[in-house]
Amino acid sequence: GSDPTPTPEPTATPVPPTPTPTAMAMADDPTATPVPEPTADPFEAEWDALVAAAQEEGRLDAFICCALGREFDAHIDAFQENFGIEIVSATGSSRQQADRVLAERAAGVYSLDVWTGGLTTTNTRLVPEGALTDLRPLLIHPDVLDGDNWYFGDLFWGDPEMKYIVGYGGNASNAPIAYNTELLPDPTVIQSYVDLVKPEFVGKIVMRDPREAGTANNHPFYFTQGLDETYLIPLFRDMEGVIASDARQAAEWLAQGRFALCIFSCGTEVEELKEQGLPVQDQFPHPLKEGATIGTGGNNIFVMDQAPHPNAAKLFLNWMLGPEGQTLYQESNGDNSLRIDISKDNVVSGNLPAEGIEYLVPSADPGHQSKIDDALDWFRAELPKHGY
Amino acid sequence: MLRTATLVSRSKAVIRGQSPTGTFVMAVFIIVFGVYIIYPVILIFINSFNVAERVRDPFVFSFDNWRMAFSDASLFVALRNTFVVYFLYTSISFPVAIVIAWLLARTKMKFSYSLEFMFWVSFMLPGIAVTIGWTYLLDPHIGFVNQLLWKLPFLERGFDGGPFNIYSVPGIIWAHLMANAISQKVMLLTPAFRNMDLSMEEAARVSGASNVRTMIRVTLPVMVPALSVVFMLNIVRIFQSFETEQILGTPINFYVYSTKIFQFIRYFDPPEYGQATALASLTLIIIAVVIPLQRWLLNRRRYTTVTGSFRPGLIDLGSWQWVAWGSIVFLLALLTVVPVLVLIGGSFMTRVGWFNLNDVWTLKHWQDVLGDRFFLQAFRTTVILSTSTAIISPLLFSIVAYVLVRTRWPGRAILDSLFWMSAAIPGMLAGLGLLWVFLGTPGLIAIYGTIFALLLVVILQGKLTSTQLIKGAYLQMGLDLEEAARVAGAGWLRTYFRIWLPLIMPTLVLIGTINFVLSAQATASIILLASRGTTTLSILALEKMTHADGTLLEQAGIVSLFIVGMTVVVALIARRFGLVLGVRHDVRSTAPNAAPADAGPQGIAANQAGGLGR
Amino acid sequence: MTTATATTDRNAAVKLEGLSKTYPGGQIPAVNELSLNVEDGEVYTLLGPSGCGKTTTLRMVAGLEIPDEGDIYFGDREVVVTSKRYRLPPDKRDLGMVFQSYAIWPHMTVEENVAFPLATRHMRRTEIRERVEHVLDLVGLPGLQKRPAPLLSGGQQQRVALARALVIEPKILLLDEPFSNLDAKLREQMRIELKLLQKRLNIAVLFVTHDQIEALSLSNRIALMNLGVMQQQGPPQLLYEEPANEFVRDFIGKTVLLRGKVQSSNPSGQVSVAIDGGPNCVIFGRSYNPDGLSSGEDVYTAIRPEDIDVRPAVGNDIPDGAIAGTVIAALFTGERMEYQVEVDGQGTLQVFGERHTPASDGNKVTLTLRPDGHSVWSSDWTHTETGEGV
Amino acid sequence: MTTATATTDRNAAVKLEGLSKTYPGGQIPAVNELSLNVEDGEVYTLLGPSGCGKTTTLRMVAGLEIPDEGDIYFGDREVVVTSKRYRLPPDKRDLGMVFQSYAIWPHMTVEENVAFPLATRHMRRTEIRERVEHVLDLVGLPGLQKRPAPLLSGGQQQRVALARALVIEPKILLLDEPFSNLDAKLREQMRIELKLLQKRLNIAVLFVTHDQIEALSLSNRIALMNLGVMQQQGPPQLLYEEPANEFVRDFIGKTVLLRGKVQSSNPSGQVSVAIDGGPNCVIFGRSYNPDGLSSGEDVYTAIRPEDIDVRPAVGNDIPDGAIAGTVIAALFTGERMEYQVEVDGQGTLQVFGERHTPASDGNKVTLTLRPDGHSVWSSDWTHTETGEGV
Ligand SMILES: Nc1ncnc2c1ncn2[C@@H]1O[C@H](COP(=O)(O)OP(=O)(O)OP(=O)(O)O)[C@@H](O)[C@H]1O
Ligand SMILES: Nc1ncnc2c1ncn2[C@@H]1O[C@H](COP(=O)(O)OP(=O)(O)OP(=O)(O)O)[C@@H](O)[C@H]1O
Ligand SMILES: [Mg+2]
Ligand SMILES: [Mg+2]
Repeated sequence: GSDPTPTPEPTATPVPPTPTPTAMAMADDPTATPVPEPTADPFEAEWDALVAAAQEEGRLDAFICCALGREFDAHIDAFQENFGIEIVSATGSSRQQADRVLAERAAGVYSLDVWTGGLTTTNTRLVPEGALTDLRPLLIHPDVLDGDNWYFGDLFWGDPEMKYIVGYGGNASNAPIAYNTELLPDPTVIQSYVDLVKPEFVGKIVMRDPREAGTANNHPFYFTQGLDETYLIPLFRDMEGVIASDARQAAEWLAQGRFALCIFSCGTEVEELKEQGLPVQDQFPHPLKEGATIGTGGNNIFVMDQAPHPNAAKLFLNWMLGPEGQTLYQESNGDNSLRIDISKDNVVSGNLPAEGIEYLVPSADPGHQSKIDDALDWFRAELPKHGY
Repeated sequence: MLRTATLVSRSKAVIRGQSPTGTFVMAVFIIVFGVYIIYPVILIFINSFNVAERVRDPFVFSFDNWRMAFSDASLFVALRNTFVVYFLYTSISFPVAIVIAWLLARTKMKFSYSLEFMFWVSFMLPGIAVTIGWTYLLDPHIGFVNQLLWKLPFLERGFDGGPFNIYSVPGIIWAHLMANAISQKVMLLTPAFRNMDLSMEEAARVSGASNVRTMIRVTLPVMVPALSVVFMLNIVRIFQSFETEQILGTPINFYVYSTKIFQFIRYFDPPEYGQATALASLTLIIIAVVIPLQRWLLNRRRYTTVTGSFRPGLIDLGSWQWVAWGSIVFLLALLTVVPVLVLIGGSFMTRVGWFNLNDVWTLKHWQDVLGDRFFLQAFRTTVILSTSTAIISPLLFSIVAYVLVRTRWPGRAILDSLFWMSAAIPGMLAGLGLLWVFLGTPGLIAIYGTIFALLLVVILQGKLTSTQLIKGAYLQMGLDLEEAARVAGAGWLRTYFRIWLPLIMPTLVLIGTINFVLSAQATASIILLASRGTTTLSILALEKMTHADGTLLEQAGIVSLFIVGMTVVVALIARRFGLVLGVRHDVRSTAPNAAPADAGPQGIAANQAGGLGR
Repeated sequence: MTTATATTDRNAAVKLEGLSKTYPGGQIPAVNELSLNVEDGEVYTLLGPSGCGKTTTLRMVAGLEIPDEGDIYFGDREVVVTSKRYRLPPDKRDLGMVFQSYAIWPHMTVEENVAFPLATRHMRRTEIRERVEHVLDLVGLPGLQKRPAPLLSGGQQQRVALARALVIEPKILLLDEPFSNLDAKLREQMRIELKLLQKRLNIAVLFVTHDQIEALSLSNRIALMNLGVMQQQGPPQLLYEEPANEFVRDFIGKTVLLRGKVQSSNPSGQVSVAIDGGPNCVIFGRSYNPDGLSSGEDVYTAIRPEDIDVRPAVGNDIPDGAIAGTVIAALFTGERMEYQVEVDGQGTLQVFGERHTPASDGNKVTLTLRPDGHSVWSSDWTHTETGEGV
Repeated sequence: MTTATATTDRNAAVKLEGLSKTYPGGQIPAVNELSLNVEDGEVYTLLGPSGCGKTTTLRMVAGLEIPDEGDIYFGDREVVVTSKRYRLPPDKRDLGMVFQSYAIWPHMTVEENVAFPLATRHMRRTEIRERVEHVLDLVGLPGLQKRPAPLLSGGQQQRVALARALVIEPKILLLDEPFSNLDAKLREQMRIELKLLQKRLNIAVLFVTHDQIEALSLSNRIALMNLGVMQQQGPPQLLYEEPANEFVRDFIGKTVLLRGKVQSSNPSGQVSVAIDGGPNCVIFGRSYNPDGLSSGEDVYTAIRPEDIDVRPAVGNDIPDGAIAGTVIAALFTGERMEYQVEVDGQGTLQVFGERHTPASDGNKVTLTLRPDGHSVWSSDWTHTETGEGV
């Protein structure tokens, strides 16, 4: 029998702010505490019922954003093989998908079950609109609920209320700065962001447009670390940096040696060029003084309110966050999963958190989104002053 | 005798100029197109005054979006940049395109139809491939052309590289010229020029005007419908193209108005649709000028060239022909070789334009694209959509244009303005508006999510270009041709199919092809309406382009290649059958039918002599 | 000035009643209260100066122009009834028309052009082919079937237009200067073919021509128009011999106007006039002026040139019934000579003489006038001004 | 069949030498080895059946068609020399031309159309305006300056075309049926204006018309063409009175062909012929056949209708020099009657009679033939085949 998910009313209760954004500090909401290890039988029965109900529905409509979107075939095949349920997946821009879903909902059309993607669109639009459903009743697989399986000792919640968004991606980053190894043979000359704004790098920096929402995940970091005055203002004022129209252009210019450094997320494009033997690195080998970060990027999962296939969605959620789903995720493009009970062989080394480094997790801050907005506003006001 | 005719309906009672049928048809047209065209625009505009936080919140009225949008100080500079760029490339491309269209359509030139077709191909090639291609050639530091020039003894490599720099205003102009600015105009103008009556040019020559003067004083003025339509179609879109400026202007902090609009949508999350709408509303001013201007131009004079005494024929340029021919071939090489190399070569390169990688050549992109589980389905959907569009829209819009030009039914001005209004909002906003319309209109929500919704969108998306171009074609046709058919007993439909359709067929083939390309390349208009089952190649390409893992330009290119390939095939077929109709200036080969005529001279002579000898 | 009375004959093949049409922007009507009817089997010709509204009339009959006023009937059938706002569409009027501009379809071959009206009538292929072939033979264009229509000479195009109108053998035929670009031989041949066809099928023909001989010889009746207004209608001989006004008199045929004085008159209009320039030249005629003329009045007598016999003067005597003059120009016009003759008190007159013994410039001649049958006018010139409808 | 000898007068205003032109796809030449020259101040008329190559010739002179063979000179100036592949472009030929299809520019007003040739000659605004006004007056279109050219009647458009050709007062004028859509009055007026202009400016006019009276009266010389080949050229009277071949005889003017037998002949070509159908009707004429005719031969005598006097038969006697016949159709053609007369041994003849005492169908008439000046032929029809150049 199917068990329609009740529509959760967004709680008005303010969520207690997490004291520090550091790891391991994930809130221990009592409701989220994993249920004491159930006897195998009740769970098995519930699981079997879920699978049966999902199979009855026979189909899952998913929107898979971002990097995973084009690499999702393995998941589709595995899910089909395991449960005989067809996943109909779409990919593309989250922003447009949100436009569409919200318009559909306003007209009473409910076409989507699950969504994986970034936090910004979700937190700014889907959550406030009540488009998502509370995940906690849906998370039933003990394997998923067991905090020991996760990097932070618990599931990573991407929304301030900690009920709509679960993050599973966990790439570590020393700094969102790529460089040309010929022009910067010794990267250790840079130990702090402030080292970038030195005369030797004048005209040697290419950047993504920091006013673009897509580059903004790291922005709050600069302000919490007080880098706005010491790094950002001199950067725009003195360094004659060039804004590339997109990441590809930025990465190529870096590889061509036109620029020594690429800032504001040139990552994945640079990685590809590196693989092709060009003199570029997408990461410093060492963390900078201001600290390294871990973030989920676009790798979070959530389930739509009034999903047309609620059981399939519930099944997929538990399966995706389980070992099989996460292993496939890691395989798909070398990302690191926050799940730690699975092999990390297929993860690109730079993405793995290094031992002994304390990583900042900016997105764990419940105020993260508003800080991003503030940061974007700052950039949008600041850049034109310097001719950008 | 031109504008006095009234379409006579099949019904018996006809009131002067305002038959009940006419009023009824116009009412239907205006309501249908009005809902479809204006409703989304209105929704978008209303929404720009809504500052409610969430979609489901009640309407909160405010001018904030408008105030904020226009409070950006750099906007004025962007606007100025827009006009500078537009003015520069238009003042080059328009004269060039006019001369080429004239050469292709009005002079004896070898392979003129094939050359014309190459301009179509150039038009079909995606603009981004052109821009990217030229960056590899004219990049100041690594551009191949610059590298070659540095080998010349007298050219020093400057600090800034060079001598050519694509990242500059001249570079942007160049990219525009190499992309669509020239080829689109040539493509749109050539069929109109083909409808020129040779005897009008001959009369000018005999009156003492040289070939050039004849072109300027006679051919061009009589081509005003086509010229003005092409000019106006371009200027109403002045705030809409941004790809070139985005790629080439951003690094030099050169922004144009359209990049500003685009940024409101792409840089903000949630997108600032309200502010983008406010900025885009400037187009309304242009439209407000264009509509009366066009009406004035078209009513001021008469432009009928194809009449019952039409004389076909082409101008002989003598040896100048070869100079012209060489120049056109050279230009075509510039226009097509670079993007084609980028697309085809790039599809086999790990990274297009990069020859110093570990694996320069690869089949991976092809494998990925062809292995994509949605590829076949997308291909099928695209074929269905585009082919239907290519067939239906010329027919549909030729009827609409007929009504606009050839009848005196009430409300034509309204209908015409409706079509122009559709240019008021850029594609991305229009797509959103359409989504709202589909979800909010009882009849349409039934087809929401099906291929029929997409079909409706793609068929109608070329409405402005199509109606305006066909209007221009009708204005060239003498009314006497229709009158003769009506008197000969043909009803309206028969007249339409036997007289008008064949006569404007070259324009219709063009419209069909343009609509085929438009629908094959459609993204913004359909992305919000397409679902997995109805993905098209263009959406597939877009997904490749916006891949977070870096833009899969090469794979997007492969998808584009399929689109271009399909379009070329379809266009060739359409031209094969369509261009046999319409007025022809070269002597038609009557080879298969020549037999009876061959038997002529003696037989005829005897016959006629017999008649006269009595 | 209209002498035509609108008959109420309901059975005329084509009947126009009080038709008026002003073009948008036109100051004066192109056609003004025109009434006429064409009977079955009749050739009715519209004659008049360029721009007088002939084509406009034909276009209204064909349904290509909407009259502002007036009705049109084809037999019993209502075609245009302005008061009822009723109008039969052109394709339902079932007539054949030759356009002044030919209106050949440039994208079709000769054959396709001619076959078109048949195809609209859903005729069988083979029959169409036969009929087309036959009518092309008739207009002297056999073997040109496959030629694209624009690649014909002007006269050939005109014949294609004619063939297209004739091929359906319509009951009503509208011909707008259908022979203007044909040579005399061909034109005559076409005229004969037309006449034969018309007799065979009892067609009503509404005909516009500028060739007066053609008009006078082919027509059963003629209507002469000026500035959109009908001036006179009737059989050719009536217009020629008894013109209703100065305009008709001057427009049809050639006229020599001779000054003179009324000698005697009769209220019926009969007068005798002493012509200036001859010692004893009194001729007889009729005045069509209702007021009549009184003795002693200065008048103009209109004489057709062929009623003036030109002969070399013998001595200095001027015979009775003749006037004397001097040839100032002689022109060969084929079958006869055209002379400009200076006559005392008359100015220069244009007269004809036979071609075998031509007079030369400066020769003295006597002009013997036919004694009677002329028309007499109190003015030398048309009241209704001729000119352009601006 | 060409009787014209190409003169070598290098100073003719227009000189064509051996011009030939075959249209692509055409089986026979549209113009075939045509040579002629037009002197200054001369009106030279091309006459011929529809499709015989008149327009093609004019177009070659204007530079709109490239001859396959042959040369064109304007005075001393080389215009087309095929052997040298030299061709002067049309705009350098400095001539005025009226197109058969008018070729009015639709996007211009009447004034702009007419002013165009002046504007290309960089004339001052005010002067252009004056000249345009004057020439529009001349063609009878005053006050229509601002009208869009397509909104004119056919005849008005033709006059605009004429005005456009005349306005520059060119040295060479090419007129392709310039009056075909004008009424008789206007046409005559235009002819006179043309003649005056031509005299004043000493223009060479190459003229195409289908109106024979016009051709014969206006031309200094006429060339008669058929199937692209010149048949005869010379002054009008020559072609009329001494046709070079049957084609010329039949094409120009009307001819009545009477069967008869040669009674006596002279090698110079003079013959007397006894006409069938009359007891004693012998008339005299000339054969233009170089072989001559011998006594007793059956021949056809070509008589112009105006040389036949038609009178009611008096009793059963047929006077000498006359033949008897019966009227089978009488037709009023304005100044005279046209009769179809059935004559024993001759078939039906078309003759003219005066209009005041017309004969009716069935009346017996005698036809008195002019005794001499006719042409005599051994066949009743044209050797040179007429027909279409396909
Ligand atoms: N563009 C063309 N292509 C092929 N044949 C043509 C073309 N124009 C004319 N002809 C043919 O050439 C011949 C001569 O044509 P032309 O126009 O010179 O005749 P024309 O003497 O002016 O006749 P008309 O009196 O009918 O105007 C005709 O048989 C015609 O069919
Ligand atoms: N479409 C039009 N718009 C305005 N005026 C027009 C239009 N067509 C014709 N006219 C004018 O109406 C008048 C009558 O024109 P119409 O064509 O009937 O003349 P027509 O008698 O056929 O002359 P023609 O013998 O020259 O062909 C003319 O003065 C003409 O200028
Ligand atoms: Mg007319
Ligand atoms: Mg001609």
